[in-house]
Amino acid sequence: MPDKLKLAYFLSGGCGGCDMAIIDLSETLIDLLLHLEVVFWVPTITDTKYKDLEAIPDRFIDLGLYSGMVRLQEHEYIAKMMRRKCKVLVAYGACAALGGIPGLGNMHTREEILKTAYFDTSSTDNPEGLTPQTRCVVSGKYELTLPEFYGHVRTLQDVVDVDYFIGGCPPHHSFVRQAIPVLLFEKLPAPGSWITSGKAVCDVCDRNPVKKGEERQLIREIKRTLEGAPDEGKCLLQEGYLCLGPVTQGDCGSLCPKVNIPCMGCGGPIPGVRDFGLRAISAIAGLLSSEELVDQIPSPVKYFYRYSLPASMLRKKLGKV
Amino acid sequence: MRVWVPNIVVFACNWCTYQGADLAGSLRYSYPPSIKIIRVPCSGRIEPEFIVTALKTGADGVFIGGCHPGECHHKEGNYKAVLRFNLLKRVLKMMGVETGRLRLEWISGSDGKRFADIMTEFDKAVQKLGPNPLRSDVNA
Amino acid sequence: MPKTGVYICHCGENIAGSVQIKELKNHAECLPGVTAVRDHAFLCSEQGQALIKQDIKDGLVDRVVVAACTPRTHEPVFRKTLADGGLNKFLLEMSNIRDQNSWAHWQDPKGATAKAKRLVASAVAKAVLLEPLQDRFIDVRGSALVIGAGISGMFAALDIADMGFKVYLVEKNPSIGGNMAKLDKTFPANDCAACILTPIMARVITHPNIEVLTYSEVESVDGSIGNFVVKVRKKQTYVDWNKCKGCGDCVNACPVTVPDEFNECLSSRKAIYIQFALAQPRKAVLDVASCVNCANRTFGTKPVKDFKTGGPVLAHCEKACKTGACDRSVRYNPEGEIMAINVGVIITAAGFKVMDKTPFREYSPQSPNVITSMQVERILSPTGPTEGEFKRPSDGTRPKTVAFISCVGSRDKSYHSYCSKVCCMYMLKEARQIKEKHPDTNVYIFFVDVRAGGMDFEEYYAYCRDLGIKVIRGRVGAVDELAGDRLRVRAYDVDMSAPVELESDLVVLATAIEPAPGLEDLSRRLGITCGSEGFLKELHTKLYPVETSVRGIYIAGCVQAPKDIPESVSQARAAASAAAVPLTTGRVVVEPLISEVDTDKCSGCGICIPLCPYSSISMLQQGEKLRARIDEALCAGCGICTAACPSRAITLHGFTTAQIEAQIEALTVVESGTFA
Amino acid sequence: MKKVALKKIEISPMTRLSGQGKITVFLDEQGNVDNVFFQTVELRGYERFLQGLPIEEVPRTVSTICGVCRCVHFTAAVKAADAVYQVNPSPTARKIRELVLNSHYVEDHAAVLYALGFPDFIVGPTANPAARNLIGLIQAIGSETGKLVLKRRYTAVKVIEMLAGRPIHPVAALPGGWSKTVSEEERKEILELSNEMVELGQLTLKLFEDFVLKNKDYIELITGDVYRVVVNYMGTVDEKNRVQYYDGTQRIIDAQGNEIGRFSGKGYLDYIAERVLPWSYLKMPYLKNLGWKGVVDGPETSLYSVGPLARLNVADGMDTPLAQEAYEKMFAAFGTKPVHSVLAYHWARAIELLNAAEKVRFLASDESITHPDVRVELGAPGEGVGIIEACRGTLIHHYKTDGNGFVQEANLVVATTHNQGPVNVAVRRAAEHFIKNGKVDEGILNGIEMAYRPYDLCLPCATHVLPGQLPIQVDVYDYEGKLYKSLRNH
Repeated sequence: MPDKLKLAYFLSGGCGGCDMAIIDLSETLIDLLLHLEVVFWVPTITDTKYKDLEAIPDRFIDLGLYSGMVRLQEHEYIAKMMRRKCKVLVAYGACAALGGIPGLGNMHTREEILKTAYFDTSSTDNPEGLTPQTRCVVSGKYELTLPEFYGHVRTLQDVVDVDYFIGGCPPHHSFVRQAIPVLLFEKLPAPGSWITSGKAVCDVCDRNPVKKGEERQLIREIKRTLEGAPDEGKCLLQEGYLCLGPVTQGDCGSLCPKVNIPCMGCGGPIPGVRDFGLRAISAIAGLLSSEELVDQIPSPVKYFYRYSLPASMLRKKLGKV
Repeated sequence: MRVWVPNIVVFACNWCTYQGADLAGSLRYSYPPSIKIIRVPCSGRIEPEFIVTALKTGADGVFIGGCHPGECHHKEGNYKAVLRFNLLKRVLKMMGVETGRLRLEWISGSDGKRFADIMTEFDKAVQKLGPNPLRSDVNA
Repeated sequence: MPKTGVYICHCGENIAGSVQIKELKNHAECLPGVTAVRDHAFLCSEQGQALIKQDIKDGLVDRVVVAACTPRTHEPVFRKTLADGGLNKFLLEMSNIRDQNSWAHWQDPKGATAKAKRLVASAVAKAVLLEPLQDRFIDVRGSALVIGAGISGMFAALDIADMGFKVYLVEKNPSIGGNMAKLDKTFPANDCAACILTPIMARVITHPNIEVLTYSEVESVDGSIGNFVVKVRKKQTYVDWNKCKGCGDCVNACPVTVPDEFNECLSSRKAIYIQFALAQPRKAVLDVASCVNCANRTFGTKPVKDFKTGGPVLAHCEKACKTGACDRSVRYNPEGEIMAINVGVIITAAGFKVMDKTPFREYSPQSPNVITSMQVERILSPTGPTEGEFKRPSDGTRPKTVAFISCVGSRDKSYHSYCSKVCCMYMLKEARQIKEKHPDTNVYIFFVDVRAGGMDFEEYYAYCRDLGIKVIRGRVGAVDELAGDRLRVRAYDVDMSAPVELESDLVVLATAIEPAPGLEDLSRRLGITCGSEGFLKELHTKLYPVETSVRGIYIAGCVQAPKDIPESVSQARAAASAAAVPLTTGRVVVEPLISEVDTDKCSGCGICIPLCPYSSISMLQQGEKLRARIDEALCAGCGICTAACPSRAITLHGFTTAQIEAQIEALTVVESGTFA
Repeated sequence: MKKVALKKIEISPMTRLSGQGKITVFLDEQGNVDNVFFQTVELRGYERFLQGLPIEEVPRTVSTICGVCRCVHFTAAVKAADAVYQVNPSPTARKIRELVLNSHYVEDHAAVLYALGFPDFIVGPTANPAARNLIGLIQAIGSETGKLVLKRRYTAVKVIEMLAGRPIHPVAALPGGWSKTVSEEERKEILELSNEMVELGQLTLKLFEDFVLKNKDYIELITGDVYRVVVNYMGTVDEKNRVQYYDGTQRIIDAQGNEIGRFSGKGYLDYIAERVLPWSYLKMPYLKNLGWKGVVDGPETSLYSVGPLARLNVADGMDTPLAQEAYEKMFAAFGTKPVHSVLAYHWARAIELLNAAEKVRFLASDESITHPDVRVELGAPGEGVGIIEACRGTLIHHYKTDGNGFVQEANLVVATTHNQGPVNVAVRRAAEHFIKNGKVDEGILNGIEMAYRPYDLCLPCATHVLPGQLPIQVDVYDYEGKLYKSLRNH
C-alpha cells in the first residue's frame, strides 16, 4: 500500500451512533488505523480546532465521512469546507443521507417544538414564560448569544454535492468494515451512488416466503407489533406487520426481522428510487386485501418516512413558514 | 395583469376514461381546457410518484380515471389504484397538501357526458383552492 | 439526442377550426429535440403519410409525434406509416389534439391552442424517450386439448381434427356423449337424441386425429398459448381395456348392485359395469369402492387352489371374462396413471349438471313420485329403467295426472338468480311426449312464465297447448304427499289471481342447470376466472364470447352458461375456429408493450407475484438467488407490477416511469404558458 | 448594541464530549473571572414529534436521541410503555432487558473512559492536543493492550446485537415484554463473553490505578479543590440501598449525605422541576422542595448531580463482590462520603464497569432466562413513566397516550440535564483557577474542559439535539466592547 490514506470524519447533526459503529469495528479499527491517517475526527475523538481544518489544502483528504443531518449554519459551513478538502465525500448514515429520525421534526413548526419543550412538558418550570434567546443580557451585564434554532432538517446533498451515500441508523459495523476499504482502496462506483448491495432486506431475510418456495399472499389484516406474536419464520409483512423490508436496502443482513421486529427502513431506498415513502405506499397498498385496511395503518407518515422525511419529494410538512 | 388559470393533469386508463374523454369530444360536450390527459394502460399503472411529481412541478389538480369496479380491463388494476390513491391521500393530507386537489373517479368509455361534467366540476373545485402552493413551497 | 418530427393534422376544420395551427407550429419548433414540424389538412391521407415517410427516409427524423385524433383509432395507421418509412413502428407518439382538445374546447380557441401546445410538448417529451421495440412471436404447437366429450366438446374436437390437427379429448366418464346421451328426444324437431348423437360419437372414436381419453381428468395445466403442458390423470378402470371387448359377460356375472347414475338412480347397475348401452368406447369399468372382491380376490393376489378341482378359485367377473381383461392377479395402481401432453390451445367444454331435488323441501322430495326432469327423460327413454314405458317410480303404474313445475332453483335468489334457459322447452317436450303417447293423461305445467324464444319454439309451444296440455302461470307453493302415493300441488294462478290445488300421480321438477362438479378447481388449474354463478367467464360478452382471460384457452357449451343443443354446437364450432387461428398460423404475436424484469435489480421480494392479474410472474433461479420472471405470452401490459416494484426492477415498455414523468413535467412545469 | 463593561471569552466547541456546548467567560476589570456560563446551543424537539406515534414504536424511535447512549432511551421508553399499558414485564423479559442494559454499561463506560476520559491522564493533560485522543491513547497503552480493550469491549456490543436486534439503537422491546426469546446456546455464549467483560472491568480499574492513582499530581488534581463541586446527589438503589441501573427507587441525598428524598415513577414531578433559562437551550433542573436558588453550589444549593459518582454517593454499596471491593477502596481513599470531587467520576465509572460486567455474568448464568414467556397480556393504554439509570445518570421518560396507545404528550428528563447546574459550577471553578489577571491562552482550555468531561456530558441526550460543531473562540473585549486580543483560531 502507498503512504497512508487521509481520512476525515465530521459528526454534525448526528447522535454519535455512526461514530460508535466505527468504534465497534473494534480490533479491525486498529488495523485500519495502520493504513489511515486520521486528519480529524470531531467532535468525538480528536481535539481538532477549526483553524487546523481550514489550514488543510483543498482535496488533501482522500476520504471524508460526514455523519448527521444539516441543521445549523455551522453544519452547512463544515459540509462545504469538507467538500472542498475531500477528494471523496460520503454521506455516512441515515441522517446525512436521508435526514434520519430527527427529520420527523420537519412535520412540525419551529414554534410547535419550542412550545412543547419550554411550556407544555410536565416538569417544566417557566414562571416568566421565557424561551431561549439568540441574544440576551443576564442580570444586566452578562451578554450571551445562542445560534438560531432552525425549523427544519436538511440532508447533506441539499447543501453540497455528495459522492457516495451509506444508509443505516447506524450502518452496521460489519457493513462499515466492507464499505470503508471499498471507498479507500477499490475501484469506485459512479459518483452519486449508494454504497450497497443494491438489494432489499427481503433478499437476505429468511422469512421471505418466496425463498421457501411459497407464493406471497395479500395482506389480510394490519397488526401493530404489540398485537399477537409473529409466526416463527413467517413473513412479517404477510402477517400484517408493516415491514418495510421490500423497500429497504438490506446491507444490515435483516437485523430487525431476525428478532421479530418489522424493518423500519433505516437502510434507505433501493438505488433508483426517488422517494422511499412513496415506493413503500405503492408496494404495500397494492398488497392490501381490502380498502378498510388502508385506514388501519397507524400514523403512515411517521411509519413510511421514519428515516427519510427530509429526503422525500415534499421534504417537510407544507403550509408553514 | 395576467389571470391565473388552473392546470390539471388527468391520468386516464386507456380502456375506459380515455375512451370516455374521446367520446365527450366527439359528442362536443365541452369542459375547461385546463384538463390535460396522460394515457396509461390501466389505472393500476399509476405510481404515487406520478401524482406527487405533478403537484411538485406545478399541477394545481391531479385526477385519476379508471374503469368502474368489476369492469377493469385488467381485472383488478382499478382496485390496486384506489388502494394506492387512498393511502397516498392520507399521507399527503398529513403532509399539509390540500386533498381537494386530488380526485379519483370511475369513468367508463360510454360516460362521455359524465366525463365532461366531472371535469368541469373538478376544475371549479380547483379554482376555489387557488394556485398550488407546492410550487413555491417545495421548489423554494 | 433523438431527432423528433412533429406532424400536425388540421383534420379539415375539425382541429384547425379551433386550434391556431401556426402558433402551435411555432411552439413545437422550439421544443427540445424537435427537428421538423409539418402540418397537413388530412395527415392520415396518402400525401399526409408521405410527408412523414419522406422525412424518415431523408434521415431528418427518428422519432415521430403525430398531433391529430385519438390513438385508439389511428395509432395502427401511423405505426404502419413509420414501418413503411423504414422506422421502428413503436417510435411513434400520438398527441390527441382533436377528440380531447379542439372538439371539447370548440368555443375557446385560445384555451384549445394553449392546451394543444402542452399536449404536443408532452408527446415530444415522451417521444424522445421512446425505445425501438420488436413484435415477438411464439410458435404454436399443432395440437389441441378439448376438455369434456359432450356434444360441445365432440364438435369442437371434430372440427379441429378435420383441419388436420391432433386433438386430445378428455372425458371424466367411461364413455363420451355427455348429458345429451341421457336424453330421449330433442326439441324443436323431436328427433331422437340417440339417432343424432351416436353417429357423432362414432366419428369421434374413429377419427385418426382424435385421441380419446375417457375416464380421465385434467390434473394440472402449465405454460401458455403455443405450448401448454397438461397433466391428465387416467383413472384406474381395473379392467384391461386392450383386452376388453365390451361383451358385458363380467357385468352379468357381478353379484353386486348399486344405483345407476346414468339412469339418475332410478335403476341399478353392477359394481363392474359399462356406462350405458350405446357407450363409446364400449368398455367395462370396475367401481372398486362397491366391489366386494368375491372369493377374496383382492387385486394383486394369486388365486388359491380349489381343493377339489385343484384349479384356481376366481371372482365371478374373472370367471366370466373370456378375454382375460378381468384379471385380479394384476396389482393395479389405484391412482391410475398420469399422462403428460403438450398442446398449443385448449378448449373447455366441461358441461353442466342438473340440480338434485333434495334441497326443495316444500316439494316433498322424499316422495318417489316427485322426480326431476332428467329422471323423466330416462323414464321416457327406450334405454332407460322402464324401457320407455311411462311408469311412476313408486308402484310402476302409469300416472293419470302429471304436474310439471318450472324454475326449480332457477330465477330464485336462494339458489340461482339466472334462468336455466332450456327448461321451458324441455318441459313442453316431455309433456308433449307423454300426451302424444297417452292422450288420456292430464298434463299440467306450472310456469312462472313461458320463455319460448328461438327458431320454431313459439310454434312448438302453441302446438303443445293445442294438444291439451294445461299451462298454469304461477309459482307452486308446495307439494304435499297424500294417501295412495298421490300428491297435492298447491299453487297460485296469476291469470285467475286465485290459489289453485291439483291432485297428481307424478310431479316433475324442472331443476336448474348448474356448473359441472369440480368446475371451480378446473378453472383454477386453467387460470381463468369463474363468474359469480360459477360458470367460466368469457373474455368479452359480445366481441370475444369464446375466448377467456387466458390467451389460448377457449370455452364452449354449458360450461359458460345454460344453453340448448343448437347453441352449444354453434359455440363449440365457433370456439374451434377461434382456436384454429393460432393453430393454422403456427405462431402468435406478442405485443412488445409488456413488462419486463431486470433480474440484476430484482431483490426477489415476490411482491409482484400476487398482484399480477394474469399469473404471468414466477420466480426463477438466478445463481443462488430467486428472481422474478414475466412470461411474455401471459403478460397483458397493465403495469400493476411495474408500479409496485420496490426495487424498480420492472419496466413496462411503452409506458416507462421515465416516459410518463417526462410527460407530467412537460404538462406542468410552470412557464409563461400556464398564465394565460 | 448595549455595551458590556466586561471582558468576554467564548470557548467552543468542547471536543471529546458527545454533543455540543459553549462556554462564555466574563472577566472583571482585574482580568479575573467574574462569571461563567455553560450553554447548550441546539434543540431538536423529540418531545414534539414523538406525538402521534404508537407507544410501542417509541423505544425504537427515541433511541436515536443518542447513539453513544445506545440502549438507555430505548430502555427507559419501554419501561414507560409497560406503565402506559399497566403491566409489569414478564420475568424473563425483565431479565433480558437488564442483561442488555448492563452490557451497554460495559461497552459505554469503556468507550467513555478510553476515548474521552483516560486521554487526559494517560496521555497527560498538558500533552499536545493532537495526541490527546483515543488514537494517542492507544499509542500510550500500546496497540496490543488497545486491541485487547476494544476486543473485550466488543463482547458487550455483541450481546446487545444478539438479544436486542441492532447493536446500536436496539429494537427488540415490546410493552410488557421482549420480541425475542433467548436460546440455551445464546445463553451459554453470553456466559462465555461475560467472563471477558469482567476481565475488561478489572483491567480498566488496574489501568486507572497504575496511571492515575499512582501519580501524585493526578491525585492532587482529583482530590484538590479545583475540581470540587458541592451539590446534592440522586441515583437508583435497591431495597438494600445498593447501586441499581435498570430498576429500583430514586434516592436523593444532600451534600452532607443525609437522605432528603425517595421517589419512583410519576413521583419525579414532586421532586424535580426544570427551569427554563433564556441563555441555554438546555433547561436547568433543581430540587423542587428546596426551591430555585440559582446556579450556585454549597450546602444551600438546590442543584443536584447524577451519574456514576452520584450513584455511588447515594448508595451504601454495590451488589456484586468485586465491585463492592473497589467501592470500599475508593471511599477509603477519599475518607469522606459523599465525594464531591468531579474527577472521581472517572473512578466511579471504572467501578461501575466492573459491576455491570459481573451482573451480566450473573444474569447469563441463570438458566431461566431462556424461558419462552416474553410477552404478557396488556391492559388499557393510558399514562406511564419509565425511570432508569443511564450511564450518565438518571433518565426519565414520561408519556401520555390516547385510548389506542398513540402518544399525546412526551416529557424527557435526561442525565446531562440534571447535571447542567453542577457543570456550570464546575466550569466556573476551573475558569477561576486557570484565568488570572486577564492571562488567557489555549493552555487553559483543556484545564477548563477537564471540568466537565468527567460528567461525560451527553448533549445529544440533554437537548434531544443533534450535536454540532462551532469554531473554538476565545475573544477578549476591552471596556468599549472592542476586540483587543483574539485567540479565535480561524
